[in-house]
Amino acid sequence: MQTPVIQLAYLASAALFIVGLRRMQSPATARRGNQLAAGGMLVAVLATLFLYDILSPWMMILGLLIGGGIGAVLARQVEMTAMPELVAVFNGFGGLASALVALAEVAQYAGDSAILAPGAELAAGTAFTVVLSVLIGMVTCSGSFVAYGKLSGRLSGNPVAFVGMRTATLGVLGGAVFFGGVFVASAAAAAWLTIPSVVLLSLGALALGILLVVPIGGADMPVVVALLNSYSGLAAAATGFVLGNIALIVSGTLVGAAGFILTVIMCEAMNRSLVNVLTGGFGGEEGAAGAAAEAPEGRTVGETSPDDTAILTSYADQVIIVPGYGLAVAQAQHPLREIAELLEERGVTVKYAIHPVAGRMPGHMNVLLAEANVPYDSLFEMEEINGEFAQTDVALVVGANDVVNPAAREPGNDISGMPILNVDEAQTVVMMKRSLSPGYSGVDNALFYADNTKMLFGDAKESTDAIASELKALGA
Amino acid sequence: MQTPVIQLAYLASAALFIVGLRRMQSPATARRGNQLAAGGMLVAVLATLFLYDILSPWMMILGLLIGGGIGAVLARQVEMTAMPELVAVFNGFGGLASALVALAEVAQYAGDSAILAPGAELAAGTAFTVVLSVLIGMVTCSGSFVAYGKLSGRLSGNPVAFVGMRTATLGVLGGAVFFGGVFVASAAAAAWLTIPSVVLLSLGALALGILLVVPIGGADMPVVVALLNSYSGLAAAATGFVLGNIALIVSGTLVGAAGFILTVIMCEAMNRSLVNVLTGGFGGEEGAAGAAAEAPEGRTVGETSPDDTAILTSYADQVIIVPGYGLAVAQAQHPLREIAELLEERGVTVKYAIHPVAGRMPGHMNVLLAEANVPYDSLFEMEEINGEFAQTDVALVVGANDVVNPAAREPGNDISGMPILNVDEAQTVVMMKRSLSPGYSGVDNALFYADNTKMLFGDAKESTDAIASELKALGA
Amino acid sequence: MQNFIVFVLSAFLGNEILSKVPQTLHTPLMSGANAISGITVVGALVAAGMSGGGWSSWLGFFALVVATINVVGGFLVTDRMLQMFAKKQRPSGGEAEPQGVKAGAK
Amino acid sequence: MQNFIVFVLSAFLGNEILSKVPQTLHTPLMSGANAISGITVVGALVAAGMSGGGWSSWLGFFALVVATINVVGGFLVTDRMLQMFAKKQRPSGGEAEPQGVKAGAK
Ligand SMILES: NC(=O)c1ccc[n+]([C@@H]2O[C@H](COP(=O)([O-])OP(=O)(O)OC[C@H]3O[C@@H](n4cnc5c(N)ncnc54)[C@H](OP(=O)(O)O)[C@@H]3O)[C@@H](O)[C@H]2O)c1
Ligand SMILES: NC(=O)c1ccc[n+]([C@@H]2O[C@H](COP(=O)([O-])OP(=O)(O)OC[C@H]3O[C@@H](n4cnc5c(N)ncnc54)[C@H](OP(=O)(O)O)[C@@H]3O)[C@@H](O)[C@H]2O)c1
Repeated sequence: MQTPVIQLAYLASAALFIVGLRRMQSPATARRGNQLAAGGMLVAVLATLFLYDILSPWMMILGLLIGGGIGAVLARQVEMTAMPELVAVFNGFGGLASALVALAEVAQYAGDSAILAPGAELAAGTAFTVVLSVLIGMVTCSGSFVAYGKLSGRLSGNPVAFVGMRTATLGVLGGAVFFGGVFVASAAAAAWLTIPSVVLLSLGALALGILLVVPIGGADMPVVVALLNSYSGLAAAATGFVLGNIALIVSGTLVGAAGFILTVIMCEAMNRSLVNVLTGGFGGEEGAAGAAAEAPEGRTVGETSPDDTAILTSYADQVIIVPGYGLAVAQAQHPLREIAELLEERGVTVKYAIHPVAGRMPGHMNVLLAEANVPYDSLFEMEEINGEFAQTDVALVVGANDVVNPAAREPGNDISGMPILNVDEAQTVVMMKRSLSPGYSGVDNALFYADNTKMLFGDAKESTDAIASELKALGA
Repeated sequence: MQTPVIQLAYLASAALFIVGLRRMQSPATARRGNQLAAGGMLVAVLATLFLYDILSPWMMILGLLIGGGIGAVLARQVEMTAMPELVAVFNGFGGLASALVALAEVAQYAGDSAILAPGAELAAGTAFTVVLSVLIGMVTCSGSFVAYGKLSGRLSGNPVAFVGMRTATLGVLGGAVFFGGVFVASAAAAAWLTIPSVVLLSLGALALGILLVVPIGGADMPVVVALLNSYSGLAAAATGFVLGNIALIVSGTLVGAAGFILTVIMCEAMNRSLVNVLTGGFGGEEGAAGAAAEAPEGRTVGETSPDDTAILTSYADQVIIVPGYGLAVAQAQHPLREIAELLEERGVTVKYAIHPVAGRMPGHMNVLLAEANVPYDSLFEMEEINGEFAQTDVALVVGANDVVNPAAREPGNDISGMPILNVDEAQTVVMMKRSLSPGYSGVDNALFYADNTKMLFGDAKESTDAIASELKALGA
Repeated sequence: MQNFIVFVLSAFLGNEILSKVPQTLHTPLMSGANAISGITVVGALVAAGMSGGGWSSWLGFFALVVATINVVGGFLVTDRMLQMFAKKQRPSGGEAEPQGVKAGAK
Repeated sequence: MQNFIVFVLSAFLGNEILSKVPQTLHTPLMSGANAISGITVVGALVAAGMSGGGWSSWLGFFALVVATINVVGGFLVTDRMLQMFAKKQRPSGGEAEPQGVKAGAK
């Protein structure tokens, strides 16, 4: 039973989550905030373990240890660039857990045990929340694992589509809803239908998650992960309704809001609607852009070398570095920071311009650069720095493409209307990338052929290493 | 009974309050926000009138019309300068209403009626919330009316104190708590004690409100009003607990938070602790400062005239206007705006510097200047403009004193540490006030005797009128 | 208990929303919030309208009148103040910078 | 109904708090929020711990393990990320400007 003391403990843990999330509003307090939230979780778990009449506490502790161990290993080992994948995996586990809890509640009702938990008798209202919990939780689970596969490259990043796919998706959705309805009805009237219907509901929801995410291109996965994050929160909240548990309702809803806000922010920054993202087919097709990898007729590409770039930048007054997804792929953040430091020693002002959707996750560049010890106060958001390019000698574009593509200013293409960094206003633009292939949107980039652009072909890590050693040589 | 539909309506009204208050975050949306909040109130009232089984709806509508009529007349007639008073009055009414509702609940329980409302049987928990509601509500009521008296000048603004006052206050508080306890106990055990104890509790609470506010100086009343505003919200929330009414709990708590935040902000801006304000004795003594109204030995005061001020300002590049409480008293905002416009026509840059505690209420100056049609974008907050005084030709201080008093930069006086507007850095300071008496804090102002200060004695309205007509004459 | 949870959440929410109100709007905020505290009018309606007469009925009726003064007066006077804010745009820069809130932006 | 009210208030609160998180911190926010969604571990404890055995017990236990992975892994990885943010202060201006958040401040 939930005694008032337990309820107070849950309220305290919800309050800790709230205070913790509040501290996420500033990098200076964010770490403490995360720790407070973890403390909230501890309070909730301990209160449940010791204040509820848990029948098998050792078993529970074993479960906590196993899960905690696996989680800790995963968290320790992950590369910073693989963050999106890991979040997707955790997310899938969260959704799965919520669905399983609801299923366990049903199993109890179904009478495989003599001891009924409070509320184990399924009223129609509870049955409805069970359906919500299972449906959302299972969709989150399978969807997250597909997203993981695409992000990590284990599944093809291409949007997968087959004839009749949309029909199939609608069919599966219809089926899941139908079995959900049967489940709710059976809870009151036909108990023998309960278990089969909820099993079919679960399977349907799992299939639905796959069908929903598979058609979306790999590059849109971060949006999908944020949305699934929101779902996993909602699944927890739904489970909270099932159990009448305030901690789950409050925290789940907070997470739901967080995921939703991130989704919206990402869509806005890409200037696409959520529907457009989810109905998919956008991006991912890395090979398809091969055609553009040669300079088109009549347009020439200016090339440069690491050595020339080193000299160019070392005589500049101000250099703005524009990092992009390629930086993350190449893991070039450390040599890049070294370049910045060497330039600053020579009296060059170095700033980083962070586009809101640079990379593949919101804030992705910030995490990478923070890992490389780049100080915050040289990072600038788009609106802050866009006016400065005109007074800048060199814009160093490192593995970024869409976020500097002037095509966004013209109508009629996939990135039309997306705000971009005005690197083309700088005196010289140096673009480090491996080829002339377009970025994730697949839109060709006129900047490659601009008079003031110099391409520095090659892997970003190699190029930046070479520039750094040249700068060191210059300095000596 | 509260049907689910009513509860939904209450939730909707709470949501409207939340959304409405959110819109208060920007002047552009604030009016709409206030209207949304009013809409929320309408929803709650209509839901109660038509969905509850109200026995005498016509009577209720009559009550609404009477109250609404009085409120509308008061709201239409008030002068903008009298805003603090009016808020105090309304606040008192709000607190009173909450207490009365709790009392009505008790009267019902006491059995003067055959029809018991749900929850009319007083459980100990409910009885406790009744005590809270009556205590907070009645303190709010009498406290607010004393504050009104002091603000409007009907009561002396001086802090009133008599020997043994603190003891008396503690005694009354103890008595009120005692009768509250008796009430809670009697609700279960000795019904005949219920009514007498709650009546004594009410009277004690009323006396307590008076005793708490009387010793506080008139100039601290705005802080008191904000705090009482917070109380009136808490009283409503307590009544919500009594009635199990979600609309009251949510909205009351929101108001409680609003009042509390405003209180804290005001105290911070004055650099005083809340305890210091509430234990009182500060300010208000207008006459006591008379001693300082003569220039002290060896210090001379530079005087100027409206005509000279007009000429001085019309040849300036930049003029910063610093309005203060005296502007509100003199109602000089309209001629002041005229001066600003005339100067701007002559090519002078005119800015207003708004100190956070200028006037007698937070945002007081903004309301006054808005009333006079001063455009927002010439209003600047302290931190924004403080750096600019050094490049300013004339600082025009209109009825402000404490907020420009350099004594705040030195330790050991009542305003030490309060951030001030650095008018003394301007080339010339013109101070319009009637005498050399100090501002509300009673701290003497060395600025009067500074070399670059010119005093323009007289009522601010008359002085500004004179300057405006001189400027017009100059322009012709 | 549930009511208490609602109370705590509302307090967090109020703190979150209201600490972002700019100083410019503190006076209207104060009077607007004050009007909202008149929500107790709902309680008055219940108290006055549900009882068959006698003391509780009169107490409720009086509470109703007094609370309505608070509500109607509070919203109207707030509206009066905010109306003055709303119309205020420097005619020149008004269009280009639709918010025009200098002193308000922290 | 009460639960629904709590839900609505939490949604408002979440919206209020989270829309103020600067872009810089969106990745840690995402993983931190994700860890919080592992609160379902509490549900798993109840489900697994309250039943006497059989299916519901195993389902609950599996849910417990999986939810704990989410919780522990999520908080740890977020901490790892934020640790990198925390130590980052330009040695020169570090002391004077303790927040030092340029790119973060909107
Ligand atoms: N941040 C988010 O939240 C988010 C979420 C979803 C989608 N997106 C999308 O992601 C895109 C981000 O823009 P972006 O400019 O950062 O990236 P981008 O447009 O995807 O371009 C990245 C570029 O990096 C280059 N690159 C790849 N690997 C490299 C390596 N090892 N060394 C050097 N260069 C390498 C690629 O060119 P080569 O192949 O020629 O080397 C590619 O053109 C936007 O279109 C945005 O809408 C972002
Ligand atoms: N804003 C708030 O929220 C708030 C709340 C509580 C307390 N306070 C306190 O109020 C003070 C506000 O500072 P302040 O500089 O605005 O005001 P102040 O320090 O009170 O000074 C106002 C000055 O105006 C002059 N004055 C009065 N009537 C006048 C008239 N008709 N014509 C011309 N001048 C007139 C007075 O001098 P003469 O008598 O010589 O004319 C007085 O020195 C601060 O100390 C603050 O802490 C503010």
